[in-house]
Amino acid sequence: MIGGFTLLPGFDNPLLWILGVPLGSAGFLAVLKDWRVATWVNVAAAVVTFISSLLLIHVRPEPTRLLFIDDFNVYLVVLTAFVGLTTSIFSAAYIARESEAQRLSDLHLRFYHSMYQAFLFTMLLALTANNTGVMWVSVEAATLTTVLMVSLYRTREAIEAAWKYFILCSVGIGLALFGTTLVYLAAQPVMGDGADAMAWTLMIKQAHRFQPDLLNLAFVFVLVGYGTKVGLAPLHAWLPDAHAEGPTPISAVLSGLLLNVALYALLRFKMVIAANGSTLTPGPLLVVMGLSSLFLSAFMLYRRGDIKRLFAYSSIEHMGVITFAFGMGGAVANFAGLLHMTMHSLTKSAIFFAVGIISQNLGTKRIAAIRGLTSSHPVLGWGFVLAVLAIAGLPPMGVFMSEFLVLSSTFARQPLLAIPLAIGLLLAFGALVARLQSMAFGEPPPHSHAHGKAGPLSTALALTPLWVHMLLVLVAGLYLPRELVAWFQNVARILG
Amino acid sequence: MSAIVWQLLQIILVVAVSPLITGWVRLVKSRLNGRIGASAFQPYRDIYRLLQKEAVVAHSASWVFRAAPYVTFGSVWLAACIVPAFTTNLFLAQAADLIALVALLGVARFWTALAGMDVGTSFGGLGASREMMIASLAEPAMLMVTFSLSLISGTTAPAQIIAFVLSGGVGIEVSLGLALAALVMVAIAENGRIPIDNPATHLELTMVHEAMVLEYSGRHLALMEGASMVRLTLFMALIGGLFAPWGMAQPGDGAVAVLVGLGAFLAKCFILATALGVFETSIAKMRVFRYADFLGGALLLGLLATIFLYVSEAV
Amino acid sequence: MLIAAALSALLALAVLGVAAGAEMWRHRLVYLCCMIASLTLLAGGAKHLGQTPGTGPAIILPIGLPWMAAHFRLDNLSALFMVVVNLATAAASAYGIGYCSHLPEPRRVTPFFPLFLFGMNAVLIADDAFMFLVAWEFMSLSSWLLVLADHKNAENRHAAFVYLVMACFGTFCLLTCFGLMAGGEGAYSFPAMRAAKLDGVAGFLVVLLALLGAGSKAGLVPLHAWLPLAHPAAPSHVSALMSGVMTKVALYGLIRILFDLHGHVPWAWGAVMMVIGGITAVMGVLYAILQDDLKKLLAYSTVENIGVVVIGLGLAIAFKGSGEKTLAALALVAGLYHIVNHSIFKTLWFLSAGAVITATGERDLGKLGGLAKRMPWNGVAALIGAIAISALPPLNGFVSEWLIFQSLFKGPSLPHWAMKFGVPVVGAMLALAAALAAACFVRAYGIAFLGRPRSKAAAEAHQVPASMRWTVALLAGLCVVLGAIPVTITDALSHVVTPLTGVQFAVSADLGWPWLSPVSSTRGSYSGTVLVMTGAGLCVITLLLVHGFGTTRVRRADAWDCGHKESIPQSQYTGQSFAQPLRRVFCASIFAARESVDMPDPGDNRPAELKVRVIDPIWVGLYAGIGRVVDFIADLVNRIQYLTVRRYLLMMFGTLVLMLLVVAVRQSQ
Amino acid sequence: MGAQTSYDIAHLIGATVLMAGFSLLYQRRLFAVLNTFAFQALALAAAAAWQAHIQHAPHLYVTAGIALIFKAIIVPIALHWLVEQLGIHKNVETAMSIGWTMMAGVALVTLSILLVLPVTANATALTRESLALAMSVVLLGLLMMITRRNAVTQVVGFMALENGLILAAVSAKGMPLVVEISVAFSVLVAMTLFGIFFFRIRERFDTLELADLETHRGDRQ
Repeated sequence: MIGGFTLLPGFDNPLLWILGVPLGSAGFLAVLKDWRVATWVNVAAAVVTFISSLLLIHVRPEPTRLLFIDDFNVYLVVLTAFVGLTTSIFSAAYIARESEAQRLSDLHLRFYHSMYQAFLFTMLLALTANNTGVMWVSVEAATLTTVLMVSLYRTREAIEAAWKYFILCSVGIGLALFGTTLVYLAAQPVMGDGADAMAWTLMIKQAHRFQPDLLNLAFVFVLVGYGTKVGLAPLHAWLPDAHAEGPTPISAVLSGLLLNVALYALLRFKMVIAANGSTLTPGPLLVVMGLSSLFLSAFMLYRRGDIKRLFAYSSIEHMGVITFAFGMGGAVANFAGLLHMTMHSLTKSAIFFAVGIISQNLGTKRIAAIRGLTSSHPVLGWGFVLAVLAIAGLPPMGVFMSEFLVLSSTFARQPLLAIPLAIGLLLAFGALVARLQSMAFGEPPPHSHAHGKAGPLSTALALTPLWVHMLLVLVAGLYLPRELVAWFQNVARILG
Repeated sequence: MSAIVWQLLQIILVVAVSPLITGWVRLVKSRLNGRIGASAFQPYRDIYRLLQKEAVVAHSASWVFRAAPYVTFGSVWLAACIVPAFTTNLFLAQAADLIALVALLGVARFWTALAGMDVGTSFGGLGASREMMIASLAEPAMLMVTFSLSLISGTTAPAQIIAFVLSGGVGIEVSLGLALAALVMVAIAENGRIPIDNPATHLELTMVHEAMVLEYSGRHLALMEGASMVRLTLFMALIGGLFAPWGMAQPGDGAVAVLVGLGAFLAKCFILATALGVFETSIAKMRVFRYADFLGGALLLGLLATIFLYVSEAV
Repeated sequence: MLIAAALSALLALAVLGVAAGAEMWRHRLVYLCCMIASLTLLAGGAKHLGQTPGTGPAIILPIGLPWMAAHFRLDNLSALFMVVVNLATAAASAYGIGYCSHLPEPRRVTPFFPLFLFGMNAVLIADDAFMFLVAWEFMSLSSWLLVLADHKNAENRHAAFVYLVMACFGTFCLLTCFGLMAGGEGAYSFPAMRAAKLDGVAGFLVVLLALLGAGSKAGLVPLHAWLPLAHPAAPSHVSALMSGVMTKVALYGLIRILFDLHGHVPWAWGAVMMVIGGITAVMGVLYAILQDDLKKLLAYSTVENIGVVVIGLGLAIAFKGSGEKTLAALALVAGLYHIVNHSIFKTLWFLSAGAVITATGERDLGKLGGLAKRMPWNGVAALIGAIAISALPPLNGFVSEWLIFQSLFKGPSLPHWAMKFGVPVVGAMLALAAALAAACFVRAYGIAFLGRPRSKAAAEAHQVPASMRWTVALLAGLCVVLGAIPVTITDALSHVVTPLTGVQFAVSADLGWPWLSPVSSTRGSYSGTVLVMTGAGLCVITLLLVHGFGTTRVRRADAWDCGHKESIPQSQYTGQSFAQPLRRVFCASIFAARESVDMPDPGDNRPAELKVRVIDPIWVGLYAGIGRVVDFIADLVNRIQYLTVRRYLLMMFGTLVLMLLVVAVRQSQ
Repeated sequence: MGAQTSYDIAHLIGATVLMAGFSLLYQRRLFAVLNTFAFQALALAAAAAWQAHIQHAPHLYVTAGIALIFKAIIVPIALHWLVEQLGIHKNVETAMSIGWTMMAGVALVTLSILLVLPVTANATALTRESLALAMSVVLLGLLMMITRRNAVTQVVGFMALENGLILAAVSAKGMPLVVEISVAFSVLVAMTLFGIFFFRIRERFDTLELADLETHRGDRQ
């Protein structure tokens, strides 16, 4: 009954490695005692995952019953593996410094590394799953793992953040499950019982025969459900605290990857709806959510005193912009949305790398206490400046290209929608620049190296990922590889 | 060829007659004040005497202070050569128009003001700042007059305007009257006559032009005095030429016409100078900060002059 | 090719600048190379400027938007601006060779300086919207970093912040403007935009957005607020470029859009621009007169000059929109001429200001004085600059204003009543601005360079390094040349305006060299050349006569000053006291300028005080207002950060129910 | 027995779950809430079992079992234990008066019926009915979470929400096993996590009042 599907990929299939390595290493790290070794095992596993993900660029494995790769998720898989790798490198340096500061017990560290790989696994599974149910499970699992890591420091704030995160996301994910069920119900009369009615690859082909009204209903639940994980206002509440209180590498992957994964899930459902044709258009809902997120975060940025919360809100802002872009639809806007997803995750994780080092060196997360970075730590400082300028959407960095496309194409079609978008972006820009200047310039605070006990090696190690990301973003701002463009354009077409 | 000859004649003429005109104004005023007064030729003697005296220059003065008199006199002189006095057939008629004329007077003022500030005394600065304030209103007013004239006659070149007026292309127009009034007010301000300024005073708080040239002596002073005399002549030529161009010789006219023109010019100067003397004796000087109202009035008159054109066109 | 090479060289120089480190000679080397690169670009531009109008050489690089590579093209307009820009940048670079060692932190300037030059040049040759905006923002970004060069000063940081936000605002306006011309499918190349037909509303919006976008960069009132903050904050050779050249690049953008890409702007927009320009000119110069900070004064004077140029451009649009092509060309030539001039004398003045700061360490007029004696070179150069910027003959400033007036006087010939009545008013504004500019620079020069030194620093001022003297001398020379041979310049400019107005046109049509006779010989003409020669002749004659008839004896003595014997330099007029009459006359209403005297009681021996209070209506009304609104909303929104989980769930629930209702309603339809 | 009867019974059970949801809103005492929840879980188990019977889908019996054992027995007992352990006072703090809550509940039920009935015109009546019921239960659970201040009651609300999800899942004909697994999985993890949480919270806050829990609320200036 399942058209030539096998359940699991064979050994020659990179997918097996991409998913197997993190899962296996998660188990291995759970039992590994010495955290110093663990950090490097962590890195090694990430390296293997990344390399095998690179194979996907040329080898496009056949879809199986559970897993598949197409133009849409291939680049997200590679991106996830890459950021996972760089973050693991950063985390090696970060953890070394943390344990010097005696903030984490060995048990916690073991737990941390195991969870890190588990988290990567769940995200990669969510991206490659060919089954709405499996995808849902893995997103849920991703939530659980991150909840545990957010509460790692056991501080009052951390517990509270984790609690907030857990409650809100569980409810959200519950609603997402309801949406998933509804989609199944819509599909089941057409595709018959069983897993076929949940397989993306098959649903897309038959979507035009689905129950449109059910799909409408389903999309609302999916939007609220996965939208919570994307962090769209007003469902965003968990995001800033979860980013702020967990270890910085986790903040980096949360912002850089998890949000993308949730958004990916949302877009998959949108594809089905777009393929159906006779539903109500989901565009307006997305646009409204996008704008609300943009404005809420733009104003929030002006009042943040905690550097990690600041950039958490900027993540909300960018998710808003991306959602807006997909809501507008059309070749140009969708392309921009996809590009923005990529650029944002690279840039934002880079920013969190910088933030991690900064808060370790200065021993504070208060923006007010951070001054004159370019004077006290030139390499870090300028890297930070570059990253923040990139996220603020200044050329020649990549974010500018996507914002250019969104804004100009929207204005040509719906001027009245482009104006609030521009205003929101301008507001956020102002807030970011103000904070950036106060942190990066001016008279550095006295003995700002007091906490920077770490050796030059670990500092260099911590800085490399930051600069690598910035280099990529810089290049991407001016030149995009042809394959990537082809994928984007293809997906943009499907997204309608 | 003749253009160059007449041009040279005018170059000499303006310098030659201006002391006489100033002298005449003073004579009229003193007579009206019931004094006998010095002869109308007194200014010539004054200037000669000043030329003989050594020039005293303050320690704090820079080269600007010494260059200023020559530049000032030179630019006013140049301006005076542009305004057709007795014939429109002048070589320089094409080199500059009324706009350039205004600007040339501006150059003279600019240098005088700088010279006033160069010595570093409070009076110099006082004079300079007041002079610039006055100018900042007088110049626009003058340009508005130019504007309205150019709208009437279709040109900004004085020679062409005069030709146009003489050709009878223009009747009595409201805007012409307004323009004339504005021009007269500007002329009073530019020459520092009562009620704006009193050329005879040395009472510190009321003086403007005098305050700037306070530190000058000897030949420098002579040049400064000369410059203001030439400026007075210039404005008389301008008013007389633009608004009462009768007798003015045209290109192609012979020497006779030019002689007539010369006579007409001197006559106009005589009348205007007398009128000026009478006017100055009959009114009192203004407070400094009422200049703005006076000159603002001139500016508005100029503006009205242009706008009235369309009104008269429209009806 | 040469140009491409020079540009890439500039990028390389930036890297070199980073590597320059502490050794000063490396910094000097970078500036030297910058100068060479600028000269190369200058040559490249000049070479193309002479050529016949048409589509110039183009390069296409495989970067930028993926489905549409990056297009670059050098046509006449770009060539002209390339000359303008690189003339100034060459001077500034040369100046930098000597100046960089006097900067507090040269390492924060040298790397970004070449980037800034690169950005400006890239804007000029960009031939598609994306590259244009990338270069545009790049220019803003690099100059922002340069403004932050002296970042320890909080004022500078504030200036930089305002600057970057305004720059972003401008970019968004241009971005949407281009988006409108490109259409929903994103045809972002300039040729495609030229071809595109805009309907009424779109056409309207394009012009509006172009004005907002380019205007905010150029400093049109009321979008000028960043300019007097940012320009003085940067190191002087950078301020010179920002004020003298970057604003011109902004105007280039305006011309490119309004005359080339959009093509057929209705005449009414011209009228609007003229009014904006007039207001900008007058407001700008009034601001300038009130300033005590030399560099702020110069920045505001830039605002004024931009206003003058915009009057010219607006006039050109009005003429073009009503079919008067020749007059449009004339007005455009006038505007471009003023652009060229201003870029020269404003650069000159900022560089002189830099020299003053280097020599005395002071920017405040109240602490300067008597520098003309101690710094003769800069004294002379600055004087020439002052005469030029005050639009006095025979220098270049006057020529362009004369041309603008000439075309302005033609305005009423248009059939629209708005023009008939509006043009005289704008003319009055322009005249007022010109006269006030003269007052402003008499004040600036007289107080800074003449009189007695008002502070110890001024009294001990010393000569500045040679490279800083030569550059200003050179620029001063240019002011004279451009004033003396106007016709040569206008002929070059007419090549530029031909493709923009679609008419072959020469300002010296019927009298030929050296007579400027815009419309016809009987229409009023001007010849800087003849005037210079005659004027010089008369001055010499005067000199000879005086020395012939009289003595040449000179005696040095103390100042007479009506017999007051005093030696305290504070008794001189200061900037504020000089401005007082103008302040009372013009600023009482606009700036609510008020004076209050604090007179001590008899027996009380503290000094009496005269306080002057001036309120900037635009800052207080517009910018501070926006700030207040944002703060207010931010406070409201910020409460959401501090709710309980239950309330967050409530928000979630509300969203869900709301969406379900929406679906229910939409389904029922 | 005929299809009609099987529908009716299915709906009857579904309706029971819904009623249980309502009475959850109605309860004023903590233990009563727990008992009512246990009853709802029981009803859910019955529904699952019945669906397994009429769909001839044996795997649904597993779901029924999970529902019965975990939700109807273990969870309530565990919560009882917790309440005793942590000495939470026994009556429910409401954020919104019971009466209003009930009215809101009714409104939600109306809304969900309004939404579902036009939808599945050609879907089986069975699915349609239980979908309406399930959605109502979900919304009621959410409503309970937002109208109750106490942590335990919030947990119960969350569970009720999940009951609704399962009800929807089981009544979706032939929905693969994956769903049940995920549900069981999530319930399990939820329980353990809640356990850990209460443990920590007890450690740090010695209370279960959310108001105390959120004293910090992130980024106080």
